[in-house]
Amino acid sequence: MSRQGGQVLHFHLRLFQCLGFHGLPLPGDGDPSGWRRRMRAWGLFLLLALSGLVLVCLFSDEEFLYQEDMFGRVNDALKYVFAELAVLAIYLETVTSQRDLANFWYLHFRLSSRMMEAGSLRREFRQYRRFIITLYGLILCELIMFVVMWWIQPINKQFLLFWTTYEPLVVLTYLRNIQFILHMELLRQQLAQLEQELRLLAEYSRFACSGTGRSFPGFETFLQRRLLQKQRVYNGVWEMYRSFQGAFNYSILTVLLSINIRIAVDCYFMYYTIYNNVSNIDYFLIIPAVLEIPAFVYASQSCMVHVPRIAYQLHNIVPSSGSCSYPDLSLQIQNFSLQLLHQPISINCMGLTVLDCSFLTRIACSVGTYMIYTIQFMPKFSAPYV
Amino acid sequence: MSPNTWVIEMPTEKSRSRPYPQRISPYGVHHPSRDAFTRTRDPPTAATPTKIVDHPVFEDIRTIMSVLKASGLMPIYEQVSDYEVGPPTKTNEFYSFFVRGVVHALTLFNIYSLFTPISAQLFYSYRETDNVNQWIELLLCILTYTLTVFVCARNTKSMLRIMNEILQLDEEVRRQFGANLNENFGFSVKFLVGIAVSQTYIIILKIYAVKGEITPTSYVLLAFYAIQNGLTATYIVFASALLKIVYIRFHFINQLLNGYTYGQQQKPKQKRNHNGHFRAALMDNFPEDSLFIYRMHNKLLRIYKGINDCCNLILVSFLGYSFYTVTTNCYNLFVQITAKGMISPNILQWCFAWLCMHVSLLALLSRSCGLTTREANATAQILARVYAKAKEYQNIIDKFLTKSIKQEVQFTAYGFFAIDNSTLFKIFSAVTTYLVILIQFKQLEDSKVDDSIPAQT
Amino acid sequence: MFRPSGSGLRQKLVSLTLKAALLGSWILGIFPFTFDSWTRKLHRSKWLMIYGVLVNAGLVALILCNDTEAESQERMEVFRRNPLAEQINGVHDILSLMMVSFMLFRAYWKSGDIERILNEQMDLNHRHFRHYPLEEWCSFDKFVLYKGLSIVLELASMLLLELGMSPNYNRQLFLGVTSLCLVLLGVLLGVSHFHFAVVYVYRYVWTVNRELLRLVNELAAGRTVEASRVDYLLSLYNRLLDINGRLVKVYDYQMVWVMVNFLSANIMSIYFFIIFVISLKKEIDVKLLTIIPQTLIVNVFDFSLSIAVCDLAERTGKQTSTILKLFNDIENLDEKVARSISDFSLFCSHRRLRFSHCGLFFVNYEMGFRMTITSFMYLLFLIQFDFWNL
Amino acid sequence: MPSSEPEVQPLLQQFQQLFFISKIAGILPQDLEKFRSRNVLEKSRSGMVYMMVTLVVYVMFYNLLIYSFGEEDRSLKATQSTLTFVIGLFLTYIGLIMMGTDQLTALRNQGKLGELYERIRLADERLFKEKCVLDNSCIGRRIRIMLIMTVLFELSILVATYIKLVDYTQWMSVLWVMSAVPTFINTLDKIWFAVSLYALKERFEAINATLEELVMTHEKFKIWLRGESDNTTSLDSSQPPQYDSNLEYLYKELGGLDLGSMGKGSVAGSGKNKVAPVAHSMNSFGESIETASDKFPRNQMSSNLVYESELANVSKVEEKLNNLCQVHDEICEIGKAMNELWSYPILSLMAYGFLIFTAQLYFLYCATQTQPIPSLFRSAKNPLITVIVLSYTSGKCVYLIYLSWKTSLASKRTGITLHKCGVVADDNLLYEIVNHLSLKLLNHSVDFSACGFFTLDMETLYGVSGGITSYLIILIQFNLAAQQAKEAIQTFSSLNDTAGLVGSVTEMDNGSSTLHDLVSTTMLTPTTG
Repeated sequence: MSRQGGQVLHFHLRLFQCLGFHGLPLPGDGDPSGWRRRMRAWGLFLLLALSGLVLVCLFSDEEFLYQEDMFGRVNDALKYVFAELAVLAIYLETVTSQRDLANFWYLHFRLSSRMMEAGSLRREFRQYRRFIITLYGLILCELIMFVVMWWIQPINKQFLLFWTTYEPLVVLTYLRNIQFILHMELLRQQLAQLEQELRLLAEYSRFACSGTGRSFPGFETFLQRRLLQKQRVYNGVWEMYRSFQGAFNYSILTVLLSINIRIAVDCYFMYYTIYNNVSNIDYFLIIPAVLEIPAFVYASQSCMVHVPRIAYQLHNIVPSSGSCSYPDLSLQIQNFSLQLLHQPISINCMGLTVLDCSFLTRIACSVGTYMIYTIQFMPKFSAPYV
Repeated sequence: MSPNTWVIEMPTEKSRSRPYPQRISPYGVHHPSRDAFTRTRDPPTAATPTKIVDHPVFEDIRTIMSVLKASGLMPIYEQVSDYEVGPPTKTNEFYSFFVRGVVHALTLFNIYSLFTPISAQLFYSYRETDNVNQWIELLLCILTYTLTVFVCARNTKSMLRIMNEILQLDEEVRRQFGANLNENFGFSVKFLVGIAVSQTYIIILKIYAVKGEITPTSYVLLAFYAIQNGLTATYIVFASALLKIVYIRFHFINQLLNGYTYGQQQKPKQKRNHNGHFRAALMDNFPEDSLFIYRMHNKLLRIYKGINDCCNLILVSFLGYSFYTVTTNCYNLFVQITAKGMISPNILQWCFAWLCMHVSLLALLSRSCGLTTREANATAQILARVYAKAKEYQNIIDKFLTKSIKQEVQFTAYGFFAIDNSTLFKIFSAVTTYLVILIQFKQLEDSKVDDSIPAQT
Repeated sequence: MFRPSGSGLRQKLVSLTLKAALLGSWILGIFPFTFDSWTRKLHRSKWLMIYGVLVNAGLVALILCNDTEAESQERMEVFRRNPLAEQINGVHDILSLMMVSFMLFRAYWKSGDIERILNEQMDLNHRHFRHYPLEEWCSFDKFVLYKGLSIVLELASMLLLELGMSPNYNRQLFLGVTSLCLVLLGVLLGVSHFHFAVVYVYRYVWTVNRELLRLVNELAAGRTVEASRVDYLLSLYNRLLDINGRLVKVYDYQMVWVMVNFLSANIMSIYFFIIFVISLKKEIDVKLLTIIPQTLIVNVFDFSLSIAVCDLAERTGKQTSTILKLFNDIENLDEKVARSISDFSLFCSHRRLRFSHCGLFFVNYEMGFRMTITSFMYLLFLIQFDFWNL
Repeated sequence: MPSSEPEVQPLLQQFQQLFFISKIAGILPQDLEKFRSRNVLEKSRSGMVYMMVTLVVYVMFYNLLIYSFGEEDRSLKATQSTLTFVIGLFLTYIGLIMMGTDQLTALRNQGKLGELYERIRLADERLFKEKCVLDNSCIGRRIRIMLIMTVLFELSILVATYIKLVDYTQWMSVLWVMSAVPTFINTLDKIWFAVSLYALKERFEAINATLEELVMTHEKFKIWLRGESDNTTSLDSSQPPQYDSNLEYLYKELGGLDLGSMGKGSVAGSGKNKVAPVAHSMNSFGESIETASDKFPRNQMSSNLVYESELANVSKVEEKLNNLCQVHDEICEIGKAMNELWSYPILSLMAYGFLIFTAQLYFLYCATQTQPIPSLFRSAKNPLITVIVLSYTSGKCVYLIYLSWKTSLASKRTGITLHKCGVVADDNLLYEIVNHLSLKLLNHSVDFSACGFFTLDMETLYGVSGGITSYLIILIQFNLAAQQAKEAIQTFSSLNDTAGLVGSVTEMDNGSSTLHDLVSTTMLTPTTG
């Protein structure tokens, strides 16, 4: 094993570094302070460049925005503004919240030393498969959409300008989203590992207590030690979760918001274009955006469902074997489960809403409501503008 | 049937088997003014099983009880002793049956006349939407009242059981602390008067609104309509009065527990009405007190659930009915206000009367439910404030706390939604939404009218 | 586990219903297991699966090839009046077809898990719950009976609808209707498997509750109880929750599909009715007045039943912790017993018996209430669009 | 406890200028002299009289303002759609209602306010006895910042509106100044609430910090016992050094936390946690310097037997933990009491925020469509002023919500740190204590709610924002419908069937979810699992 954390992880972290999302030096490159300074400068530079781009697009008399009528223009402006918001939040957060990120990675490497050492590349691929599938699948989807677009759509100047300027922002938000997914995936691995170990403990205790003589004298203290270690590990994982929240709170909000806004606006615009027989079909491009949010939510959900399972495995440990019972062990178990009660893992963007699957329904709902409201006065409303 | 209907026989027997030593209540020694169920006699002799006629049980909600009894919603129970009520006698039972039968017959007649032009003159319309609204409102009212009667007829026994449990609990409290739990339930009487007034007012408005000669059938219909509304409302008031009773009990044990909290231990100065020698003997009689409190808490929870089960369906239908009424009346108000020209004061008064009655009822219901629920859940929080050096005390405390993690009770309307203070808020925000949709309908009609005019010309 | 749990008529009916459901699903090939009575285990059989695939494919093909509901003139008028209705109808048809295929696919794909779950349930039943007296499961019996009744009613209402609405009777129609009904029966049975399993879980949890109550009563009567009984109950509860979780995970997609489908069916029927009666100013004849409402009522009944089952189980799970509270007021409780009780209650505070379909929503009365309001407003908006089209 | 009387300095000392200003503005009836002399809030009759007078004066002038600016409104009613008029009429008085609520509530609980701060002081003394020292200096800074921001906002809105939108030729226009009074008074009142809330949050965090310190010192003690000089524990010994060195470096640079105390690092990372170092304790209270300063070098030397006696012997720790939990509970109670005191003002503030936010945006829309709007909302005619007003109004509400959310988070964190203590020094007796206390802590609840109608946390914010958006859209839709109803539409009948067609398609996609959301937005319940 060449580097800590494996090559796949290293590669992708490097990728995020190049995008200016990951403001930390990687293992193996020296002069951390210099790295950090360079990272900061790079992030700020990107931020300024993109903001300048957006400002130009918004206020120049070139036809970046949709020209034919009012609605198209307003929609495109909305998209730009929210993408700009997202980019702003992303880079500012990268620059400011480096300490939480460092904390996260530190804890990750500290804890993952107990997980299986990923030796070969294939195993690493298997380890990070969810993340890799999401990343490359989404990128591929985006590319295919674009190719199809260029194919079908008769290209005019506005179209070209708009997409060449807007697409980078979109891609940035997507990649940031995928970075969240990577971090949550790491969290999930830790939790799954912990659950696995607890299950082993439970089975072992059951096995030892089922038979009469198998529980050797030091059995109770042994189990207690193990449980204690698990408690420490869970505490570490919880700290990881906290620093994840600290590292990514604003940008989660803004990225999800911008994607959401884009979906809503484009659905509406799709209806509008169909209804006015405007001949462009670039609303097909929202399909990857529609895929983004479920990917995020699925990752967070799969990471959140582990805590009750851990509690379940914990309570599977039998603190008493038929005749003799272990008060201290059950004490430890109670302590652990109280700790679990105190430290729930619920991924939420700044406490606004918990990002589990019910969030999906809520998003669909909100988009739907606003669609209905807007559509209901569409036929009257569009009359003056068309 | 859920298992925990046949469990709770156990603790009562135990408590009968082993009475506790007399102790001082957190409310202080009882002064005869706030005496629960017997007006003149003092507690020690109160537990005599002889039947006393002139000290009726539940006399603090006597008026509303009598109304409900007269209308056959409550059984006319016999009072066995001061702490027990028996099933009604044959004649009273027959009377209740008779009343219910009359009510159902009237309901049938009412529905029949709704679908026939007999009642045409009562329910005239301003525009067709309002007409539909009014019909639906009437049907809802009939449905609610019929449901109330049915449910009450079915729940007679459980109602008696709940009352008996409350009485037993009071007996225990009395035996332990000589405390008499009651407050004045003046609000029930006030609400009764208010309901009656608003109903009569509405009838009068209706009669004035009707053009032409009024047939006797429509008089009957109006009267019955008013009676239905009034009795449903009365039942709601009764339910909230019951909840208030439970709330007082919960509050009692919380106060009792509050005497042990560290705040009381530390503060030398008086806080909340505890008298001095109560804190002197602190903590050493904590164990049996805690046992008593836990048992009381379990029983109270059971009573709470029992009340909830009894008036589940009624609450649901009533909430739906009043929600609908509030919405339609707000809509009518809006129409009246924004209409150019024709603003009839009659309709305005009518809407206001309805709104006042229903909003006040909703507020009362949600408030009493919220209070009781909060008090029931507060026990664990107060217990968490009891700090004890000794290990066994800590175990006693842990025992309760462990079982009350994430186990908040709720007063639900048939599991559909929880009823507490926030319910009022939700209902009103829902009213706004539906109002918006209704107004949209109205505007659609108007715009259609506008379109049709140029189309014809 | 299907044997009659008692001697009374109701128990006989229950066992009859269960057997009928089992038999029907065997015949329709959606229950691809064979029961080995010696080892008391289910085994998955390839042949049954293939048979089921063939049967259902044939049925679907039959439906598609002679679908005659197009030329019923009421529908035509409705569609002529507003095209939205036609689109909704088309979407709904496609949706339901996809639902059928998806359900079968899921049932075969997950059959391994289903087999394991059922085996474990039978094992639990045989090893632990057999010894408990089996009299007063009134709500268990009630729900099983209701479920069977609802299936029968669904079929009847489907027949009534198809035969009543169609103008001309011919062979093709009968073929289509019968195949349609068979497919519907398959879907209903597939759903009912889940509900039966849930009802069984409910019954076991109920038994655990009752055992806990018995312990409380013994303690209250002054007798002593050894802690191992509590631990035993805890382990049973554990396993039940585990089974429940796996069960929900296997069935959640189907259940979501079916719920959405039935809900939309309800709304659609109301919608058509309203268009037809009110805004089309048709005179209401008896046929119409009987057919559409009865389908509606039956649908609502089935839907509410499917919610009520889950809610019942959930409430029973809640009762466990309330029963645990009863251990509070027992003085001089044994150390071990107290410890195991507190373990139990901690476990209850962590996990409880809930049915959440792919994390989207929990199935209980609250959700049902929300869905009702939702569908009502949906109806409102549809009618609003109908107004637009005037 | 008179001994510790001089050491702990009451919180109210920081409130000097705030109290002075609000006394002048007539928000608090309490006695000025007593406050200045002994930092206590006591009820005074003259203050009450003064307040009543101010209240009456405000109401009178405000009505005068409405009247004098209202004549174009009366002419408005004919032209404009009735809905806008009704909304405007209703919105005109909500500010006044809010101000009245604030002042009357302040009158009602003038006695209780003093008790509240007295309780806070007692809690501080107990905290100080537990050697967890916290400084109130930053609270004073906060108050000043808030005051300055309030004045800035108010002045900018007022002046900008006055100059741009009010014709200041006629002398009546001077009355426009009155339009700023209700919001100003309300903001001052809310500053009291916010700062006290912040103080509570600091108390919680001080408790957490002391627990964390226990943990850290014990870790150091154990490391020292193990005789390891470097800080690498057994868990991360297997890593290649260079990564560790990187991150070690990062930690040194990013604010000096080391392996023992991950939690402390992350807490300090959130940057709000102040266990008083010497400097603070110096400006905070006088004699406590030597206690602090003889307490402080202990932290420096990584190991000695003092720490052994901290977490190693159970009895002392039990005493300390017990006291900390009691203080925690006491602070929770104070929070509840505070919520009680301010419940109606907060409710009115939230209603005001919701309505004004929606109305301002709606009138902005109306102004862009060049429709007449009520004259009190003339600030909506200028987008820039609108932005300022919106940020001011929403800033108030959101900051309160955010602060209460943070406070409840801090209070929940105590249990976690408590468990850390238990885990670090694993000892069965300590485990029993920790279980007992954490059970207690699970039952301590600080949730701030507005009269029990809704709790003040971020989820409410989510629901409220959804509500604002939907109602805004509905209003605009009404407005459009009204506009359309004015002008005759011929194309309507030809358009609508296609509209129905395509509309139906799109509506089919998200229909069923839509209405669910309608319900869930109107019932402000984020669907709780």
